[in-house]
Amino acid sequence: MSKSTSKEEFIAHELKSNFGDVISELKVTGPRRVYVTVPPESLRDILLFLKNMFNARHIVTITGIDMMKSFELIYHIAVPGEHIRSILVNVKTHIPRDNPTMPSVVDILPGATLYEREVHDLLGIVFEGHPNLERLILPDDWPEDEFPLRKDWKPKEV
Amino acid sequence: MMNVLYYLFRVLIYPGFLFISALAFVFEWIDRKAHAHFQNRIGPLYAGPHGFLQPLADFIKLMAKEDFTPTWANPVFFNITPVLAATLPVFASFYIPFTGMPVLPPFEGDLVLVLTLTTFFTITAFLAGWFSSNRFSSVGAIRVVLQFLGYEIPMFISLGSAAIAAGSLSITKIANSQVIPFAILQPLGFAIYIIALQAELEKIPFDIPEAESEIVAGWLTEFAGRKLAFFRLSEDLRLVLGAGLATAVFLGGGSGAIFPPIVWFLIKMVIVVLIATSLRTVFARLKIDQVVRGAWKYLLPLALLQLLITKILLVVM
Amino acid sequence: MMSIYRIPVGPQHPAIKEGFQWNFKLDGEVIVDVTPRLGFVHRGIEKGMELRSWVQGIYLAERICGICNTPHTTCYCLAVEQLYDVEVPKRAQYLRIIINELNRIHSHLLWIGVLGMEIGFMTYFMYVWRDRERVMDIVELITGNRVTMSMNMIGGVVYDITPPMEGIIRRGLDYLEERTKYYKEVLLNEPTIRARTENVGVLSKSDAIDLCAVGPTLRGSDVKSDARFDEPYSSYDEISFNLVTYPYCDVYARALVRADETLESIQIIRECLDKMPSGPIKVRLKRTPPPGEAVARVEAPRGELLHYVKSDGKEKPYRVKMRTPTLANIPATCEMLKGYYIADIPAIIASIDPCYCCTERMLFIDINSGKSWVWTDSELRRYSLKYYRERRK
Amino acid sequence: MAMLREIWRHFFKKPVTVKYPFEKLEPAERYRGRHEFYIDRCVGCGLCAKECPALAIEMVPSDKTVGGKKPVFYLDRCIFCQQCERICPRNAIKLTKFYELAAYDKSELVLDIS
Repeated sequence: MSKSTSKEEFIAHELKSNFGDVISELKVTGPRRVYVTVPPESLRDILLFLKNMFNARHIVTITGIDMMKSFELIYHIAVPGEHIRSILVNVKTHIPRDNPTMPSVVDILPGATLYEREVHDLLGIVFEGHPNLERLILPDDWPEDEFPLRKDWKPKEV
Repeated sequence: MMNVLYYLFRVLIYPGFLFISALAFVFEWIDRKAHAHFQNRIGPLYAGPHGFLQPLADFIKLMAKEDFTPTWANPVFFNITPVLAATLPVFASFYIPFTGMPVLPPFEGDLVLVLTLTTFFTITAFLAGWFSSNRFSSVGAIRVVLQFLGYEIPMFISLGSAAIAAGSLSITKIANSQVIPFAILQPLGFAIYIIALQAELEKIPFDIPEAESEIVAGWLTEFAGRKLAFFRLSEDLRLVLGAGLATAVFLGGGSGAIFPPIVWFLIKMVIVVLIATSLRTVFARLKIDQVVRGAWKYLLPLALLQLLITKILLVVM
Repeated sequence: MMSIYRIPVGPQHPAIKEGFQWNFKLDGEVIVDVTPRLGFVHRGIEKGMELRSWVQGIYLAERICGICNTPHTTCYCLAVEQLYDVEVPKRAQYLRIIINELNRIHSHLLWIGVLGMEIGFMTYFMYVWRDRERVMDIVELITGNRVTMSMNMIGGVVYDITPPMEGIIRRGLDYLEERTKYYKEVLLNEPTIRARTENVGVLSKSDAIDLCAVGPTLRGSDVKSDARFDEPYSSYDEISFNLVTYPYCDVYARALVRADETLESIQIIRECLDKMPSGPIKVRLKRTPPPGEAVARVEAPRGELLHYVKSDGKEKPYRVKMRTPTLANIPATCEMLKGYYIADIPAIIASIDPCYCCTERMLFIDINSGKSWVWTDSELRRYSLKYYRERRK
Repeated sequence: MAMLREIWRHFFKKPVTVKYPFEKLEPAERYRGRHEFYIDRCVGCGLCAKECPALAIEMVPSDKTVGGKKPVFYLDRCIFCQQCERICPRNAIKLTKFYELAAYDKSELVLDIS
């Protein structure tokens, strides 16, 4: 399986050379897996870079995690390797907990519209520039300030 | 006095109302049982021997159910249409020679009367749907009329060409005049009539008035209890009427070797019902625009062609 | 987002349609934009995962979608095994392939049958679902339950295939192959089916890629992508099978993709049975995985399924993210609706989710006048009827 | 018309419908139905109750087991996943092939074998 690991190495190398100063953490954890951590501002550039350089157009999903002191967002991008969606590049960012806002990536990857709405719905992160950031999942009468996936949210007795 | 009693007996009991209704239930049973066996299923089983009394059981159950009129529905039409729907096919069936002689004395042109009664039924269905103040039924009502525009004319022409071949407009005369059944002489006419019959009875692939509104039953939506029972019964009665008409006009009525005419007539009607059931089993449902366009683009020219062939054959002979 | 059951026809596949609400933005007659409103049956599965232990999480993951329950458990177990950084024994990997493919056959046959029911072809539905019983019997034979297989465990597989079972499975597969070929024949030759499914709900190849569609929807638009190829998990790369795609980009293409994939799955299972290595089917693991995070991707019958798992060394997972294939297909569905007239919505919606419930509400906003009104589906249908009749005069 | 030959072929064949409850299909060997509980083997360790994903097992005091407790199975909550059977150190729980669990009252669905 040496050929495929070299592809991940190649991607990691490219990322390092172009965004070296900005990347705070970059590791290849196995065949077809690349983890890279970047500050929120340069996330869009990374995605644009992956799209133009590697023709990575498939965003699998966006995972939002409440890390108690901050929110972590992971953008799972499928980059073409042996097949058009082989290698999974997970781009991670951390945003402060008090006013969680993120630039939207819908214009780069149209597939991400629903994922951003879902994270907004369940974690309360505002995506600026999203065409219609309405509720996706929670019912209309769900209180505005409550976000179920936050760690401090406890299900109330009905 | 005896004559009146005899007539009453003929109209109400033997080849009349009771006989036709019983026939309707039997045909519904045959239709459901055959449809089930085609699909490798059993079909009605527990009500009576092999589920024979299932249609009757359904009818009685519906009759016992609560019967209501929606507030916004037009009470006049809402209550009349079920009765009309049940009586029209029965009245039309009085001119079909089940036992060699129809219930009411045949006259020249009873074929036209029977066809107008079937058209009246379509109008009744439209009124029933339109005046039951439900969005689904109003959509279903429109669909009934739309589909009616499609299949009616080819049906009349195919029957007309048979009438011309027999040289008379009386169903009984047409039935008796056939040495070789018209289905063999005019296969095209018979095929068109069967397709049109399938559309008239709103069976798949033409059950768009009910199915298109998906879950709800189209123009039948608001009806429940006794009214729905009557509409169900009218559906079976129309099957009897359609099969009877097909047998009389295309399959040579009651003429046959050993058995009396009534037995031959029933056998041929069962064959027509089985044909209708197998059509219902084999096809998927078409869209309303496909049906109407298909009827005007294919059925009508073929019907006219059949008319032409019959005319040429007559002139030649 | 909870996975949705199968919609009989169309790109996304919930069997029992969720309560969907489609919001249309119009420019006069033409649909400019569609935004869906989901979640009427959201059960908070991801939050539930955080309240359960790792092993109990398997049984919750299994109940996300009744029909494709096995891919969920496989994906969840693969992710957690990556946390343990342990390799499942070879025999367990082959058993996982067999169970996943059996589930794919079951899911595809179910969908093809429901496709028939949607377009009014009840006989096709009856026959396909009668033969689908054979798959369920095989699954019951192996795992003890006809649908909810609960075959996967963290570190391997629970049930093993004994030699006498192999004979029964092979006979079942032969029968299924013969029947699926026949049903594909009917799909190809039955004019009324083609009349209702050809060039309906068209999704072009570029849209399918841009909008990240997945599964048969994507492969129906001639895009070669399948998680079993993209990411050969549990030794799929040792099995030779080909990737099915069709170029027509409409509902008919998706039906053909599913029919062919069923035949492929049957081949895969046969090959697995031939090459089945011996050895243990499970590896003993500690109760809680070491802290870390892992991502696993699996090809569910409806498309690519992703599970992200994060553990902080405690008894319960810190975060579990599941992205179901149907959610990925919703933007593609909206794309199919754009550019058509209001009058075409019933046709497309009928082809997308024909068993949609009558509580379907459609919110129209005319962007010119800003006027907005809410129609139920039947008013919309009456409008489309009137619209077409005027156009015909 | 593609299925015409098929439906006429089936017209005279025996239908596949199984007339339950008069005819019954035999479930597979490994079918996971109602529990069978052997009180003599049980030691009242409560592992099954802790492990059950559906919280369908409750430990109730009992004098017959060493640990002084025994499990009670709530069949209406149970998902028949066989996890309790696998986790039990003494093989005291066994899922049988019995699947006819329809009942008029919820209490009938509480499996309390002493």
